[in-house]
Amino acid sequence: MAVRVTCDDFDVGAEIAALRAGDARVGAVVTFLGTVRDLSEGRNVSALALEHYPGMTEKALAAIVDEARARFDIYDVLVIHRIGPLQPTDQIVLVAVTSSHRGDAFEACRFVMDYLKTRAPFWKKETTPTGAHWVDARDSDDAAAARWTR
Amino acid sequence: MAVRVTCDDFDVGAEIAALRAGDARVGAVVTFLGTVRDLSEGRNVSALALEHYPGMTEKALAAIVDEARARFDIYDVLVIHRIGPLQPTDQIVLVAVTSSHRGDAFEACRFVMDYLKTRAPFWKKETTPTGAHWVDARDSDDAAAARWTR
Amino acid sequence: MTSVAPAVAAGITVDLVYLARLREAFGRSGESLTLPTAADATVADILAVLVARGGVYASELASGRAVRVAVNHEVVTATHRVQRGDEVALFPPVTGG
Amino acid sequence: MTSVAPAVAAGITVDLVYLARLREAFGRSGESLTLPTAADATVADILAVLVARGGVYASELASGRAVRVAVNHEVVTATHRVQRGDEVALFPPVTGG
Repeated sequence: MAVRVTCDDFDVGAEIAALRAGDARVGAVVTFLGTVRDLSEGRNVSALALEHYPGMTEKALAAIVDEARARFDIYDVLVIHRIGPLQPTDQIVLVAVTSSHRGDAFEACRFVMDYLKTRAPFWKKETTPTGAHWVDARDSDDAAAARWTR
Repeated sequence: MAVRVTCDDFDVGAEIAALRAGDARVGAVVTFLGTVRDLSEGRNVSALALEHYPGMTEKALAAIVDEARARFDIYDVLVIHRIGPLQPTDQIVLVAVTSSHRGDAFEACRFVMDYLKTRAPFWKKETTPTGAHWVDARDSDDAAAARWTR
Repeated sequence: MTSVAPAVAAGITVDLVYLARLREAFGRSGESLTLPTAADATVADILAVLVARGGVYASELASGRAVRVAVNHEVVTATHRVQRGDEVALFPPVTGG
Repeated sequence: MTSVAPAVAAGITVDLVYLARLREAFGRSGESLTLPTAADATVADILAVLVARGGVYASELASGRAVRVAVNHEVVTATHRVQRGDEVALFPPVTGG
């Protein structure tokens, strides 16, 4: 299990390879990659800045990963989340999960993303034609996370 | 949209990068990577061979991708499936889907895998301590595919 | 003058393809098969001809053994009508991915 | 001799942290706050002290504005009891990922 918060970009292929390296129990790797869109809620986005809460962020991500490991039959989880200034098409977040079978890998990856979206202390500030604006939380993200508590 | 059946290994990072390259509408890329396990139904597996039905395979995969594009709000889909002799930990199959949002990307990727597992003409032959055996189809795969017809 | 036309003239010929376990069991990857029936032959008729050979054909294609059939690369059911020149593939349930 | 001990002696001091929109609105990333209450102070008491300042504190923390609170890096509700030296972070709903 690894959790990283970093200003630096990451290499998806290398991260997946490292996560499953040498583990012949693994039959399925499901990966979510989040990237910066140039359109958000109908507004053109020229830049994005990601702020976080140092100290809490890694703890929150580790707690989410622990919860995923308790719920699903998986081997390993990697979470990388970038902070700082980003541009459209830049990579923001990577969640990768290894398992013997695809069902648990898919479920666990989605679970981690849904919880990350509502529980990990990151905030986006978008630069649009009308200036820089903090992004509002989405009701759909709360709904997605609530699915797992049913 | 791209579908490839090949003896050659593939570079997951490069494939994901190419799939989303330059498309700033993309906010989510969900990837499934299937790999060879050294244990199958309780038997040790030392080698795996994948046979397919040339001529039908690409058509079947393209039909699955078309169905995914009709069902989900996604931009692009990549399917790579290897054939021929493989070893434990080798990469077998890659399905990658791009979308604006993670929900459709996750659903479409899983849909493609579930349908591929039951509709694409590939057959696995495993080498175990008792010889080489054709792998039996799994009821759980039929059940997974049947979810989508409810 | 009163002789009936030979059955083969009314029958149709299809190209059979055997895959995976069936290819190995039959010891061949396919064959050309002429059906002794008229133009309304179905996939079930083809299977019946093969099963009638006995041996591995009967055991591999016995009812209860899961066999899938694709005609011209589309999976079909046993009632599907075949046409002259169709490529008819027989294979076990798929196990890729 | 009959004077009451000063309230500050009975109060507790916590470290407030402001993040994202709140940090910008308050013009600071945090502050040390001594609550004029006894040991059973809650998160709600902290919010009440800040809202009582008026201005951006009242508007940003008004009921109806979504504000989350974490004490020592764990998200808590308004009834959570705070202890001397706690790190109490106030922030909007998260939007990462």
